[in-house]
This record gives sequence, C-alpha cells and structure tokens, in this order.
Amino acid sequence: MIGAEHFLIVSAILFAVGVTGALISRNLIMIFMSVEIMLNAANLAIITFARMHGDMGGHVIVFLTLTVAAAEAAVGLGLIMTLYSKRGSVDAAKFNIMKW
Amino acid sequence: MQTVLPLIALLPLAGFIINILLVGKLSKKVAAIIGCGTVFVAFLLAIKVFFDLSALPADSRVISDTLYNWMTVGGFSVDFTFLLDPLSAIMILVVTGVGFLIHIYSIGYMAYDEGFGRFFAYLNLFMFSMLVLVLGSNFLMMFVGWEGVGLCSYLLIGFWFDRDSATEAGKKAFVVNRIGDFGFLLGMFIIYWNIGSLDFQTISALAPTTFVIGGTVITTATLLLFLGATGKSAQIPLFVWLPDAMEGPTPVSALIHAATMVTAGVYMLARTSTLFVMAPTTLMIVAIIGAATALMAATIGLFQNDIKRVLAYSTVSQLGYMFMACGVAAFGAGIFHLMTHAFFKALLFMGAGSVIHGMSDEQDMRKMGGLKKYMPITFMTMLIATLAISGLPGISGFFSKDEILWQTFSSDYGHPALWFVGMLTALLTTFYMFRLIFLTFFGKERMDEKTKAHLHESPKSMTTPLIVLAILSVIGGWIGIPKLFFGATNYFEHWLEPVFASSHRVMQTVAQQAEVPHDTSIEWGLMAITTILSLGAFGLAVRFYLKKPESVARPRESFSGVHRLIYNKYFVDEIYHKLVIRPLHLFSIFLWKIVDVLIIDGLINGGAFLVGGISRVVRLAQSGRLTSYVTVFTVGVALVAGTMVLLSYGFDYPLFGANN
Amino acid sequence: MEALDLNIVVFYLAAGTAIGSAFLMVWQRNPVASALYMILSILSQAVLYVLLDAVFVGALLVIIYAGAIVTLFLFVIMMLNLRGEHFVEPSTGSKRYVKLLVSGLVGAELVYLIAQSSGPGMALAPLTGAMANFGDVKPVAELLYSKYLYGFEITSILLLVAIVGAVILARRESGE
Amino acid sequence: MDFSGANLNFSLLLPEIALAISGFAILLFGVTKRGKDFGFGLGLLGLLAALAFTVQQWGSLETGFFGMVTKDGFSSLFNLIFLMGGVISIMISRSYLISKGIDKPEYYALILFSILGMMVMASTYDMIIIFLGLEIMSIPLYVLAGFNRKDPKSNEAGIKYFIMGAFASGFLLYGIALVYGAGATTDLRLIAANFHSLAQSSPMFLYAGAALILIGFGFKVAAVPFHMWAPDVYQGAPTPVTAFFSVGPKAAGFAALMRILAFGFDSMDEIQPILWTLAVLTMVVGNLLALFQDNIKRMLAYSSIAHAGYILVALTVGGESAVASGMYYLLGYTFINLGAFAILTILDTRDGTDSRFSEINGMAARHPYLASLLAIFMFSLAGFPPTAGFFGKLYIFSGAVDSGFIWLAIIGVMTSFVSVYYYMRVVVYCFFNKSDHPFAQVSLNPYLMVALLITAVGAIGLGVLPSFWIDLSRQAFASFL
Amino acid sequence: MFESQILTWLTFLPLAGAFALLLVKKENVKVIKAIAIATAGIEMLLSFALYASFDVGVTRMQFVINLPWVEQFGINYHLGIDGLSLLLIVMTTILTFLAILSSWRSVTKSVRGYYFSMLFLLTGMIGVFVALDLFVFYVFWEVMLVPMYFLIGIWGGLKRIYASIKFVLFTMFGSLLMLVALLYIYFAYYTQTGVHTFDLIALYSLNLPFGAQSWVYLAFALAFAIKVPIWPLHTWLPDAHVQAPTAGSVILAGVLLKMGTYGFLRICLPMFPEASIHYAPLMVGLALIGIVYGAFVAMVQKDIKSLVAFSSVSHMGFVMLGIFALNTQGMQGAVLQMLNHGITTGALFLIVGMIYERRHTRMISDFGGIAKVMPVFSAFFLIATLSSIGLPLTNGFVGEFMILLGAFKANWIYGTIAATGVILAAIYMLWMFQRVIWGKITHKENENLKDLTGLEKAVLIPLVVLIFWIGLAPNAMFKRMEPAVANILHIVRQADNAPEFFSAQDGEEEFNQDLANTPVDQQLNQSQENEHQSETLTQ
Repeated sequence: MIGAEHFLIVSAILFAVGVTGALISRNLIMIFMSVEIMLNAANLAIITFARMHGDMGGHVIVFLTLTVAAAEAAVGLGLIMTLYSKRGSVDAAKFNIMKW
Repeated sequence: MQTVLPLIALLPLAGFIINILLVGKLSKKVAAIIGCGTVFVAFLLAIKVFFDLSALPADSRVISDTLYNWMTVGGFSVDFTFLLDPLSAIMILVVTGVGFLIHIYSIGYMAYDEGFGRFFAYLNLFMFSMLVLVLGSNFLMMFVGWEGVGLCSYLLIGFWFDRDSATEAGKKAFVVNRIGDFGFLLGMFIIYWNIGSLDFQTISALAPTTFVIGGTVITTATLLLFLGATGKSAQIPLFVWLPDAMEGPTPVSALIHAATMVTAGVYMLARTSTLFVMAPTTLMIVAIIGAATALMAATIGLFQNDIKRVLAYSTVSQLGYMFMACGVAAFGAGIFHLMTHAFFKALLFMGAGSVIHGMSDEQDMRKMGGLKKYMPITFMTMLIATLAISGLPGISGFFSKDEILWQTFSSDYGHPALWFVGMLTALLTTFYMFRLIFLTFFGKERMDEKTKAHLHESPKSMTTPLIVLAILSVIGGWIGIPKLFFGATNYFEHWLEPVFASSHRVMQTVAQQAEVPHDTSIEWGLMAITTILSLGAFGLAVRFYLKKPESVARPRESFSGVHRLIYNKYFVDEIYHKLVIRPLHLFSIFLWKIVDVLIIDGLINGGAFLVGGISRVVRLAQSGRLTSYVTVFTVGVALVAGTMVLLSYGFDYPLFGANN
Repeated sequence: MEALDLNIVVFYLAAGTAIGSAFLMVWQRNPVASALYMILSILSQAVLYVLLDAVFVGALLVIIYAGAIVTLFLFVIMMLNLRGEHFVEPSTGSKRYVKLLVSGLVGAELVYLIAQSSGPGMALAPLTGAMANFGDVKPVAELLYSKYLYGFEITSILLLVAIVGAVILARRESGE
Repeated sequence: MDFSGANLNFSLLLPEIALAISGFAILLFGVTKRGKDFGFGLGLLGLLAALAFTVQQWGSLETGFFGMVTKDGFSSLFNLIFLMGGVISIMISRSYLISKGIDKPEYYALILFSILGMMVMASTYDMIIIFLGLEIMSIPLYVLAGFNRKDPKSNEAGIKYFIMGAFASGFLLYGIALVYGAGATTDLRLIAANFHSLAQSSPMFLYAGAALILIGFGFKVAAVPFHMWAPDVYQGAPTPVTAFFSVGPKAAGFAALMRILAFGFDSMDEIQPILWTLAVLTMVVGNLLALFQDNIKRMLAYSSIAHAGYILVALTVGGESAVASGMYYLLGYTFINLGAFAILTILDTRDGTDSRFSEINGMAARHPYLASLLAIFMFSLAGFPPTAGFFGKLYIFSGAVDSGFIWLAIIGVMTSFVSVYYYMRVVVYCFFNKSDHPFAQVSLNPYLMVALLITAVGAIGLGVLPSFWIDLSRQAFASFL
Repeated sequence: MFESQILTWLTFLPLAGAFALLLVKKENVKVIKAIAIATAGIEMLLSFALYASFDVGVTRMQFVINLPWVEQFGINYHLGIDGLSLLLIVMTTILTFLAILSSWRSVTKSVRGYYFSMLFLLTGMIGVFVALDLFVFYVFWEVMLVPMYFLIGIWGGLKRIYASIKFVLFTMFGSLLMLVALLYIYFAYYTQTGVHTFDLIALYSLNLPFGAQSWVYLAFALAFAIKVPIWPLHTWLPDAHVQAPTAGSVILAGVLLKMGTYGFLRICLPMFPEASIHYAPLMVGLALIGIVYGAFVAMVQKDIKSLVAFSSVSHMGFVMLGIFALNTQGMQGAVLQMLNHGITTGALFLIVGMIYERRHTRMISDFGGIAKVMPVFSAFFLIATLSSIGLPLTNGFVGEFMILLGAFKANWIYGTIAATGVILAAIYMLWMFQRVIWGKITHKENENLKDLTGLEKAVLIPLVVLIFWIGLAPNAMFKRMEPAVANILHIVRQADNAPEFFSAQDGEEEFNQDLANTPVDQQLNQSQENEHQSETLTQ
C-alpha cells in the first residue's frame, strides 16, 4: 500500500538531490537547475499533503509556486547571461573579486 | 585668638608670604628687614609669653589658644590650637632667639647671593613651621610643623639648586624624613584609635588609664613615633641625610641642622613622655639607639676633613646624647642639652660659616690652618663653643652633658654601659673638636695664595651673633646647674616639672623601690672621671694636630682597616644604595616593564590579538566563492535540522537556558 | 486490488525515474544533457502528481516546467554556446566528499523526520463523494479565484517584475 | 462560489495599490524619452502616498480577501519602516545613479515593487502569501544588486544574491510544505489556534517545517550561518541599493519571522534553542568578521549581520516586550543604517571610489558636518546612548534579562563591545587620520540633505524620546495577538 | 524656580553653548573661544550659586527635579544632588573652565570641534553627578566617552589613536556589563515591588539575595573599577593621559576618574551593601596594590605625564581604600581626596602642558635647571608637587590623612601598607621635580624658555588657592559631604550581618553621632516620597 509517506520520502530524496546538485556543481546554470529540482520536491510534498488532507488549497499553492519558479528562472537566467557576457564564464568558483 | 601666642608663629609666616610673593622685587635690605624683623618681634613676643607663663602658678602653667577648628570628621576633630607650657616656652625662646641671631648672621653671609630674598623667605617659613611644631597642642599640628620643617630643610638644602649634589641632598633629606613620618603617622593612628584624641594634654591625662604599661599597643605606638624621631633627628638608621644636608648654606646648617629642626625628635619624645615611660622596651631601644648613634657619629667625626661635615657628625652624635637621655626617661636632661647644644652648635656652625666665608667657600680643613690671626673673633667664639661641647667645667655643655651622663648611670632605666658609651663619646668629641680647631686656626697656612690674599674677618652682622651665642654658650648652662653645686635648685628641671608630672606619676607606679637618695659621691666621681679623660683626649689632639701633625699617620696605618671603615662612614650610604635603593629601582623597572607592559597590557593586547586572530581565521571562510557559500549554508541547514532531530528526542540542549 | 498493485508499480517506476534522472542531471558535465534529464525527472514527477489525483497541476507542471522553464534553460545554454571547453567541472576531490556528506546528511535528516511521522494518518484515503472531483480544473480554479484571489493577483505583479528585471538585464544599451 | 467572509475591501490595499500604480506609471513613462526623468519623482510620490495611506490605516485591525490580507498595527509599523527605508533610499540614489550613469527609471520601479513585496509579507497571516511577497521583494532585489551592469562587482553581487536566494527559497518552500502537511493550512492563525493538537498528531512536520522556514528567513535577514552572501552582495551592489538591502529585506524577513515564530509557532519550545544558537552565532561571527575590514560597505555588511543577531535575541526571548523590542530595534536601525549609507553614497559619487576606509581619511577636515553625522551614526550603531542604537539594544537586552536569558544578554553586550572597535575605526579614519591626497569635494543636493536630516533626527530622536515609538511597537505587537 | 531648574540648566547649558559654537564660522576662532569660555564661565558661576544655596547638613537630595521620561520603563528625568555631588560638580566646572582657558593658545587645530567637545564633555560629566535615575546615569556615563574619545584622538599625541581606542574599549567593557547588571536589578526590583523604576533612591531598598547581589555588584564594580582605575585595570590610563591634550588630561584625571569612585559611593555601596562588605577586602587589597604599584612604576617613568598618570593610579588607590575602609573618616577622606586629586593632578597636567608647549617634549631627561629660567613656573610646579605628596596645609594631606586614619581603623595592616605610599610619593615626585626643575641647564633649548604668561598664571592661581584653602579649612568640604557619607555608611551598616567587620572601637557611639548630625535615609525616603506626591498632585 502506497501511503503519503512514500511520496514524501521521494520528495525528500529529490530535495536532497537538488541540494547535492547545488553543492557540487560549479556551473551556475546547473546550480540553478538543481535549485529548481528543490522547488519541485517541495511542490511534490505539497501535492502529497493536499491529497493526504483532501485539501485542494495545496494545488493552488503549487500553481502559484510554479509561477514563482518561472519568474525566478527569467530573472536568474538574465543575470547569468549578463555575467557571461562580461566574464565569459559560468563557473561559480571564478567569481570572487570580493572576498574576506 | 585671645593671646599673642599664635602671632609668634604667624609673624614669620607673614614674613614668608611677603618675601616670597615679592621675591626679586624687594631690595635686599627690605627683604632682610622683613625677614629678621618678623622673627625679632616673634622673639620679643616669646619673651612676653614666657613671662606671662611664669607668672602663673606652677601647676597651671598652660596657655592655650585656639585659632579655629581645622577639621572635623565624624568623631575626629582637630583644632589649630597653640599651647604654651614650660616645655614649649623654652623651645620658642631657643627657636626664636637662636633663629633671630642666625637671621642676622645670614644678612652678612648671604649678602652677595642672588637668591637673597628667597633665602629669607625660606628661613621665615622655617621659623613658622618650627614654631608650629613646638607650639602645636596636638599631634596633628606638631605633624604640620614636623613636615613643614622638613620641607624647609628640603628647600634650603637645595637652595643652590644648580648644584646637583645640593638638590640630591635635599631630596634625600626629604625622603628619609618621610620614612620617619611614616612611623609618626602610624603612631598617631594607634594613639588616636585608642585614646580618641590627638591632643597632647588629653593624651597625657588618658594614656595611663588607657594603655597597659609595657603592653604591645603602647610599645608599638611609641616605637613608631620614635621612628619618626630618628628620621627628623638623624639617628640610626636614618641619620644618613644629615651629613649630606651640609650642602645647604651654612646659616641653614646652623639653624636647621644643628640648633632647631633636628632636635624636634627629642622635643617630641619629651612632649609625649607619658607615652614613652609606659613602654619601657621602647625606652630601652631609644637609649640604645641614642648611644649607638652618639658613638658611631663621633667616630666618623674623627676623620672627616670637611669642616661642616665634622660638625654635622658632631650634631648627630650630640643628638644621640639627647636620645640617650630620653631613653633613660631623663627628658629634662635631654631638653637641657638640647638648649645648650643649640647655643654652641649654632655657634660652631656659624663660626665655620665665617671661616668658609673668609676662605672663599673652601670647606676642606686640610687647606686651612693658622686662621686665628686673620679671624680673631671667629676663633675666640669657636674656641668657646668647642670648650662648651667638650664639657669644660663651668661652661654650659659641661652641665648638660654631665646631667645626661649621670642620668644614664643612675636612672631606673639607665645602665652603666650607657654611661660608658656616653663617656667614650665625650672623649671622642673632645678629640675631634680640638682637631677641628687646631687644623683650622693653628699650624701652617695651607691655603693657596689667592685665598690667602682674601682672608678677612667676617662683617659685623656675622660676628655679632657669634659673640652673643658665645656668651650664651658660657652662661646658658647655669640655669640648670645640678643641685650638686652650691646646693642650689636646678631651675631648669624645676621649671619643666609640670610638663613631666604625668610621666613621673607613671614612673612612680612602675618603680620597684622607693627613690634612692641622691648619692652625691658617685656623681662627683663620675664627673671627675669624665673631665680627666676629656683632658687626656685634649692632650692627644694637641699631640696629633698641634705639636706633631706628621705623627697622625702612624696610628692611622696600624689601624688602616678600621680607618678605612670609619673614613668611609661605615659604608652606610653604600649599603643603603646596594640593599635598598638599587633593588627598589630594579623592582620598579620590573613592575613597569614586565608586569605592566608585558603581563597586564600583554594579556589585554593578547586578548585583542586573539579576537583579531579568530576574526582573521573566520574571515577566510568568506572566500567569495559561491560554491563554498552554498556549502556553508547547507552545513547550517544540517545543523539546524540535526538539532531538530535531537530535540525531537527530548535532548537537553547544553548551552541554552535561563539563569533563574 | 489489481489497480492498486498497478499504482504501486507505477509509483516505484515514476519515483525511481524522477530521482534517478535528477541524479543524472546533477552528475552531468554537459548542461544540455542535464536539462534533458531534468525534463525526464519532471515528467516522472508529473506521473506522481497524477497518482496523487492532481491531474490539473500535473499538467501545469509539465507545461510550465518542461515546456517553459527548462526550454528557457536550454535556450540560454545554447545562446551562451556552452559546449566542450566551456564545460565546468563539478567540485572534485575531498571537497566533493564533504559536500556529498553535507547534502546527504540534510537528506537523511529530512527523510528521518518524515519517516517518524508515518502512521495511519498518512494513508491516502480513497476519494469518494464530494471529493470525487479532487484535483480537477474546476475546483482548483474556484479556489484560485476565491480564497487565493489575493495570491493570484500579486502573482501577476511578480511576473511583471520578473519581466521588467529580465528586460533590464538583457537589454543592450547604446554603446555596449 | 462562496464569497462569504471574502471582504474584498480594496481600501485595505491602498498602500500597495499606490505603489503598484506608481510603479506601473514609472515603467510606462519610462518608455518615452521625456518620461525617463519622472522615475524619481513618481517613485517618491508613490512612496509618500503609500506612507500616507499607511498612516491613515493606522490603528485599524481588519482582515480581508479571504483572510489573506491583514492590516493591523504590526503591518502598519513594518510598512512604515519599509516605506521610510524606501523614501530615504531613493532620495540618496539619484545623484549616485547619475554619477555612475545608470539613472534609469526602472530602478525606482524595482524599488517600489520590492517594497510592495515587503508590505505583502508584513500584512498577512498566510504563509503562502508571505512566500509570494518574499519573491516579489526578492526578484527586484536580484536585479537591483546587479543593476550596475558595467561593474563586475555588481554583476557578481547580483548572481550571488540570486543563487543563494533561490536556494534559500527552496528550503523555505519545503518548510512551508511541511507545515502545510501538518495542518492542511498555511494560515498562521489556524496553526496557532490548533497548535497543540497539531503538535500531537504530526509533530515532526511542524518541527522540520519551522526549522526550514527559519532557515529560509534566516537567509533573508543574514543570520549566521546563512549570511555568507551578505558581505559580497553589500559590497558589490550599488551603494544606495546596499542601503536599501540592509534595511528593507531585513525588516521584511524579521516581520515574517515574527509573524511565524512569535505568533504561529509561539507555543513551540523546541525552536527556542535553535534561535538562541543562531542569535549567538550571528552576533559573534558578525562582529568578529567586521573587525578588520578595510572596506566600509563590507564592514557595514558584517555589522548588519551582527545587528540581525540582536534582533534574533529578541525573537529567542519571544513574548511581548521582546518582539516589540525587535520592532523598535529595526525601526531605529533603519534610520541609523540608512544614514550611514547615505553618507557612504555621497562619498561614492566621487570618481574611482571603492568605499575603502582609506578613502575617508581626513574627511572631517573637509566636511565636518558630514563627518560628524557619520560619527553619530557609528556611535549609534555601536550602541552609545542617547541614540536609537542604544535604546534598541537596551530594550532587547532588558527583555532577555527579564526572561532569564542573562547569558544571552551578556554575550550580546560583549559582542557589541567588540563592535565598538570597528565602528570607532570609522571615526579614526574620518577624524583622526590625515588625508594622503586632497579630499575630493562632494556635492550635496537637497534630497540628500533631507535624507540625512531625517535619518539623523531618527537616530537621535528614537533614543532621546523613545516613548512614542515604544508605544507603537507595543501596540503593533498587541495587534497581532 | 531656581531650586528645581538649576540642575537642568547646569547640565545642559554647556550643550547649548556647544551647539551655539556651530552657528559660528569655523574660521572665526576668536568668537568661538569667547563663546566657549563664556559658557564655561557661566557654568562655573552657576555651580558657585549652587554651592551657595546648598543646604548644609541635610541628608535629603536637594534641587530635585523628577519628570517622567520614558514612562513605559519607569525612566525618569530625575536629577538631584547631595553634598557629594555638589563638591564634585563645583570641582568639575572649575577644572573645565580652567582647562578651556588653558587651551587658548595651545589648541590651533579644529578649534571649533575642540571647544564643542569640551563643552559636550562638560554636560556629560555634570550629568553623571546629578543623575538620580540609574538610566539617566548610564546615559551620561556613556555619552561622556564620546567627546573624550575625540579629544584624545584628534588633539592627542603621536600614539593618540591607540590610546583613544584603548580608552573607549576599556570603559565600554565595564559599562556594558554594568548595563546587564542594571537591567537585572531593574527587573529584580519589579519582582519585589511590582514597580518598574530606575530610580536610584528607590533601588537602594532593593533586597537581593547574596548570590545575585554578588555578581551584580561585581558587574557594577568592574565598570567603576576600570574608570577609577583599580589595579590591574589601569593600563588604559597612562596611555590616555600621555596622549591626551593638556585639557583632556586635566579633565580625564580631574573628573573622569572620579566617576568611578563616585559610582562606588552612589551605587555600589548603598545598593549592594552585603556584597560591598563581603568584597571590601578584595577592593581594599587591589587598592593597596594600586597604591604601592602605581608609586613604584611612577618612579621609573621617563615621561612626566606618564609619571603623573601612574601617580594617579596610586592616589586613586587611596581613594578606593578610604571608601572601602567603610567608616566615616575613611570615606570622607576619600571624597575629599577625590577633589584633591582633581585639583592637584589637574594642576600638574596643566603645568606639564605649559612646558610642553614651549619645548614640545615631556621627557624628564630633556629638562633640568628650569628653575633658573622659569622661576614662577617652578614655584607653581613645586606647590602642585607638594600637594601631590600630601604635605600638611595643602589639600593632599587632609585627604590622605583621613583616608589613612580610616583605613587604619578598618585594619591596621591596610593603614600601614597604604602609608608606605606616602613615602613613595615623595620619592617619585621629588625625583622628577629634581630632574626637571633643578640642577644646571643641560639642554641649550631650555636656556631661553619664557616664564609663565599672565593667562597661564591666571589658570594656575585658582588651583593653588584651592590647594591651600582645602588644606587649611577642609571643614567647608567635610560638613557638606558629611550627611551624604553618613547616609551611605548607615545603609551599609544596617545591612551588615557581620558586625565583627567593624572593629570594636567603631562602636555605636560614633555611629549615633553620625545619626544625630543627620536625619538619615528613612527621612530621606520620606521626603522623596513627599516630593513625589506633591509633584503628582500638581501634574
């Protein structure tokens, strides 16, 4: 029998994978994609809870967060592009003019 | 102020204020008139109050006069009160009298000094302080004078402030005196907290009932007071400043370091005799210290070549005599000697000053000789003084010294050993004093030609005081002629009786047996022994320094070790330097460089450095690299979530918690 | 029971694909491949959404994520021409293990905390009666325009802001 | 559809609407050639209008839009803080933007929308709305941080802030999801009301959710160890943006944290030790890192981290005076920090500047009043009486002591002791050191002067006459109970 | 009107003057100086008026003004003075006036800022002495740091930055802990009485258990001890003194150090009597170390200013000793010595400043033979030196004597150790004096030094007058401070559950005498309450 916890664990693992990606990647785009995976994981959790509680509010929430993800993607990619046009790289480790 | 008593002290103060404020603006003449005039008026007033006092019945001879309440704190209250009793009456006469003479003398002596006005200002300030010291009715006022004279001594020793040796000597005098004052202060505290008053009369009245005779408290208190006295009166172990003090102008040596200030210790002991007689141990120590000082200083005096230094050690020695007297509870005898000593020692110093004046500031006796024909008055007066100090029968010194020697032998607190030391000192005194006379006034003229050409008798302003003092040195002792002679009353002792009444009562309670009748034969015998032996010492001096000056070398060589020891003043200064001053200096540097800078500041700066170091290390995490930022963030997440996991188990969070 | 069993199979398949492709996405050097794996993962997640009776939102997920967001990513990747020499190596060496450890720890903690909560309350009750149309467009839309009206409205501002931002960032100025 | 209890009272949203309209207007006018110059004026106008509406709303307690919007004393006070921050930020922006050649009308629009997001965050009890507000606030900020596209530092700041922000958003959303899972609601009022039964049925979701939400907002307020972005972003962003960063998002983050932790999760004891630790870490690390900075902006970034620590102290303590003190502190901090940044902005309009300490060497000789103001702000940040900084700290620590968190208070004062050093350094450079080269003249326009005046009066006034503001903070707290 | 307003005027007049300076152009140096001097002068006259209208022999606070400030916290603008504050206020205004006067020529750099700082500082100092609300006290306590920081940092010597930061950090360290302690007692009082108040007098009645009292006491004591400074917290002092400009040193030594001891008297002792008694041996021990240590270190200093600075450590040790002798003599002596130290050390710093202006060095070895070229200067120097040594008939003696007397009563060992300080003081002061003033002129630069100008004499003469006035007639001071001291002692003794601490000699007799002289704190509290009531009625 598949319970909510199964879905939740899937979402938690997915979240952790996202975190892992954000940690080990150095490519800004991939870091960002990993973050998107984290958001996805959260959405999955919300959907699971919605189903669990029989509350459709969760679906609306996911609807809204998808918008947020899209908005973030637009701005984020804009930033990445600007940076790339200036520095010619998307290597996160290279951007350390400012430190300490 | 109901009487003129305070004026005696305040007049010189007024003189000081005028002279110091207008220093450099007044002509020397005016400055001298102000300086001497105020003291002279004070002297006249002193005579007046003396007669006022003597007009009173013997057992109520006390005049006191309160200026105002100085300070009141809680139960502690001290007035500026002047107290005239037979003891202070004698003292003010001596102080103002001798002081006035020295003021006059200074006019001549300092005539060409550019600090003339300043000199008289200081002298007047000294007179004021000394008079406050002797007239003060309580410990605190005495202390005011006590420190005041110390200050004046400091200023006057260092009067020629461009001489390093002079300023050094002044500072030394002050500091050494301060050590004594430390004792004085503590003694005062003990007495105050036990009796509840610092007033001499109250103390005398209450002490016998407050303290246990021979008890620790009173012994400590009197020992501390005596420490004060050793400082001021240059006794072992604090005598070292006095010889150096000779760097000051000679009138200063005469006034402060011979006649008046240095005797303050003796005066204090006499003033507080009631306390001292209650502490037999202290008395014994006083006597021993006095005797030891007398002997030691006399031996040093034997080989000094500086004319003033000889006199300085002589002063130390004579002061030792006075303490010896006090130590055997013969306070009257001590005061008597104080008075006669004031006359002849002042005279000796002024004579020496006159010699130095004539010798163009030369003080080394080895470069003098044959002066008697150039300065006859100086010679005559100094000879009289020398005879007085040597105890030529019939002259003042004889009576006072004999009185002391007799008391050391016969008093309840006395001991033949003390007498013996006293006698030995007397012989040495005779020897070195005549050595001084012979070296200075007789024999070959050893000075250089230039000096010789300038040799002259001092001006009248200097010789007149010499003559007056010479007369006093002769007759000054007659008021205290012992009963032995002519069966007359000892006026001096009689006069002082009311002052020592309280201490006598205490002594009577202590005395085991009834008073032994005066054994005149022993007294005669001792007197004879001293006189004869003194004559022998005189003879020796004649042989070594008049007849065969070259023969001195032989005994000097045979006792070369001893001679070196004595010649170098027993190396006391060096020992103090090595054992006290140097270690203290090093200790100070240790405290500053090691404790202060290295340890305390080091700890503080180290703390700051540590914080800074942590800061520098932590900063490295802020590498500017996004990846590591994300990692740190995630570590934080792991920790927070981990804490949550732990907390969900009811884990007790270690650091967290309220204090109450 | 039969259908239920199928659900289990579908669940494990979808979950496995979602997680696996996410893993593969993370592990790529090539961002294009990465983006493709991401699409796969999202599609699998959409399957999970359907299993959870969130049909409408599942569809939205595919449209918005796979259709818009990842496309945008691909678009940017292409535009930046991130190929070959422009590949960025992920962290290597001990750093990588530390990072894996940390992220693994976070995952483990989350899984632990969720697993703690498993119990009868977690069961997915069958949808019957009033709940029969759970996850359909209409009820979701009704909620969106009533209870979440405010949220919906401000989302529009959010999008506007994003557009403005993107325009500002991407706009080429004279002289640049 | 059931619209009962909807209360679609748009007057509730007047401040937000004012901002939105003026934001749109700026964008619209911005398209035209002549309209470009209206950006600043329209922005100011919109903010002042919003301010006026906020003041007009003051004292009301009304909920609308299906319970999604709540205007109460709390939201009003925070709106005041945001709007004040906005007004001052744009007042100090103008000359800077012109001098850097980035005076574009969108700048003002973004600031306005960002503030709109903050206001949304502060005026709701619903976590989803808070999340949306957060994003509305953040997305303009990402852009603003990278607004000076010519400056590589600005680019970096933008990307760093964005990546980290999105990362943190992930945690926040997951946290919200978990809390939603516990009670099938994101409404904090419901959560608070049913907290005990929820904690009974699914404690772990609540715990983990709260922890993740704390992390999410911890990022926004730059609490250690989620602070790493702050120094780089502060340094890289254009100076007036940094000024805005240091007050707006921080205040908004705390507004949300207060709503969530001090209201929704008020009954949850488990969060307290975590907050305690975060507070201590934040105070200690923030102050330590600031010690040897040679860049003033960076130093102020660390200092703002440290100040977040003090407010976290208030949050740890919880309860009335603590939350009120946190609000009071934020209010004061807004004035002080904006004041400091205003001066920094003025200095940065000079050519070739990089906010290094050495650049203010001997400033006092050339600009005594400006230097004195800077000193006042520094002393205020350091917590010298009688300034807002002092009273805020006093208020917070008194709450801590009152609740028995004496150690927290002691750590707090000791860290602020450390902070004295680096704040004093500013004074040292400005007053005690001599300038190596002639100190370039800076020009002041009236807006800057007004901004300086407001901030200075605020920085001192809040310390000298705090009563009124204390009352406001207390009422604000009282209103959300 | 006068009664209730004068303290406000006194406190804020300098601030008003400071802001008036800002209205003047900074190039207009003469006007700036004139305004500063006028303000300080009026301030001084005001304080004289205060002195004249002070009711001698009354325990209650006088010239009280009590208005609500931050009502939510029970913070009141509560000012008032007793004899203790009165004397310190008068000293402060005089010293500040003279310090400002002395800066006439010596300060040329940022003149306006300088006088602004001085006047600002004056407000802070007066505020500390008049505050009767703990919060107000704390505010002024901290405010004062700021202008002092600038004074050292801008107008100081070569190492001024290090010194100024060290000064601020040291002081802050203590006062921040004090802040926590202050909050603690505030809430403790609330728990006991249900009243939120920072009112000092009310807080006197706070009854903390010993444990709590102990740490709160230590927190306060640390703050005050740093300010005093007590060994080993003194190391900021030499740095600050040496680096500060003349006027800064004068104020620092003259007034700021007194705030520490004032804090002990005003707050520590009456508020935490048990802890005060319990820790008295500790405080006395540190004070004694300070006395001896300061003197020793002073002895080997090469810089005149740092010598005087270390002598301050020693002298302030005396003050602490007197306070913690916990008897009438000691405490009154301590209070007097606070004034004395202000006057004497102030004079010494002024003197050092005057010679520094001429020679731009303060190294002892750079001088020698000054007496020859500057006789008047030397005379003033001598008087100040003697006063510092504690020569009878100068102020220093009376204070030191009383302290030693009191300390000796508390424990003879205290008195004995402290009395060695008297010897050491003579050594280091006279040695310095000898090397600077006396001897031959060894440096050419010193041959043509000019003697004091009229202005410089005018600055020093008032201090010399004070030196002798207090030395000759200290009762004027004693009788003003007596009720205040008696009150503090009364509170301490009431709390004393270890009667053996006070020696048997210190029986009830003297205590009753204290009581008879002064209506003590019950009346005090009553009168406070009455005033409070009447105020609330009128409002």
